[in-house]
Amino acid sequence: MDVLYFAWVRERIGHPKDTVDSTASTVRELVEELRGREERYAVAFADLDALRVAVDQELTDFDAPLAGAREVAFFPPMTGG
Amino acid sequence: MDVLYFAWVRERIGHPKDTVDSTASTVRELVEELRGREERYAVAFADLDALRVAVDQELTDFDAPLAGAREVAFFPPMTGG
Amino acid sequence: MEIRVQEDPFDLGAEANAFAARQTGMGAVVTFTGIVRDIEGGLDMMEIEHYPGMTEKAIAGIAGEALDRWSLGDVLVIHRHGKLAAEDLIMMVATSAPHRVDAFQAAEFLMDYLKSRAPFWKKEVAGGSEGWVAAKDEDEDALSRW
Amino acid sequence: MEIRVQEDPFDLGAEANAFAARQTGMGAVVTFTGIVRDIEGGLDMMEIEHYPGMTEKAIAGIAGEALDRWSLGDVLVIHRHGKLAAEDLIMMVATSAPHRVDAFQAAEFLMDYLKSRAPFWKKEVAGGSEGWVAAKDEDEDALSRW
Repeated sequence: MDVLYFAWVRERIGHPKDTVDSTASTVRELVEELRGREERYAVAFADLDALRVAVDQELTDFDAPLAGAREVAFFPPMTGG
Repeated sequence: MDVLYFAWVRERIGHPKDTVDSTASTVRELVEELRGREERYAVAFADLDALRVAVDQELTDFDAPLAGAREVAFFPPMTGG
Repeated sequence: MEIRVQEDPFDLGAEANAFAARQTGMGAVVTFTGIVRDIEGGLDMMEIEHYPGMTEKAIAGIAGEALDRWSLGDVLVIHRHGKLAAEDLIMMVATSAPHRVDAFQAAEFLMDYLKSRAPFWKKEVAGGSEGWVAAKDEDEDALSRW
Repeated sequence: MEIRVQEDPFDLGAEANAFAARQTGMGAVVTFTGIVRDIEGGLDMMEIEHYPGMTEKAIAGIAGEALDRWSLGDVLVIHRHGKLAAEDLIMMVATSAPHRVDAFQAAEFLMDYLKSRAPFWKKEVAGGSEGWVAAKDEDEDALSRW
């Protein structure tokens, strides 16, 4: 599964993408796994209220199931327009 | 005092402007005088709800005073934009 | 504030670009363009009458009120009169503001007031017969929200 | 529906003219243009990051919802990414409709959703330091009116 990071999430983690082999069944479980990787992941994922998530390029929430997901992206609230 | 007509008011009366010597103290009194002129004026001014009035190029109502007025205009509700 | 009442056509794109280019510090530009519709089919012409002398004054009053009510950079209003064909541009407004809500609100306010408070009257000529466009109750009602 | 996500600048006037010209029977065209503001003074650059692949899809979803909700002719969205300077045009939307209320409402809806639901992130670079633009509560709150 590809895990993508954008904006300051990408900057804190230090790269735009990880390919992970995860048994997480929800986004929240995936976040727990990522937090355990390294300090910079723990920092990036410290406050979930400051983050948004998309699964397979659709906005969703942290309780979303990951069964069959190929791409999960984490990023701050969007500031387009 | 110049009295101007626009749109179908102008068409019903048959010309765009009269110069009148009036003693009317309000627009409503001026309308009464004009109604008495000829049948086509009576027709044009039959229904005041269908008319709007400007005194000296400012929208107003039929009870507006005419003291000092130089130009009164009658027309249907506007359809700009 | 720039107000033009004219018989000649105008170029929406050129006006929008020029308007946007002369703003500084404005994060938002909104334009509205009104276009002649051939609603019944067979429209030969739309003729727009106005009240020379009062027209610019009435529009300036409306634009001035918009500038008072919202935090705006500038306001542009162009309105044509005379003979127009289906799909011709009738008029446009443009507003600029630091924030989008002000630019949108001011443009809607200008349109609502130009519809019912600026001295223009539209006549449609179709198939040899002609008729004045009737004012709509909904246009008068739209003013009550401001 | 036309959606373009691009690094290159776009020409507001040319886009507005082309959009208006390809409508038929639409009495109203509304455009919104978003422009880089140098709010604090000294902005060196605004850099806009996006999520390639998701961006067009997210915008198409928002535009599709606008087309469902209002009686519209067409919708255009152009949004830039990459490096921009103060006063550069960031993005534009255009809507057409038989009636002005639909064109205005749809344009405001598009803007409210593009602000908070399309995957773009703005970074400001000024005087050697840089910072991500924070999302505003008022932008999130704006969605509740639709």
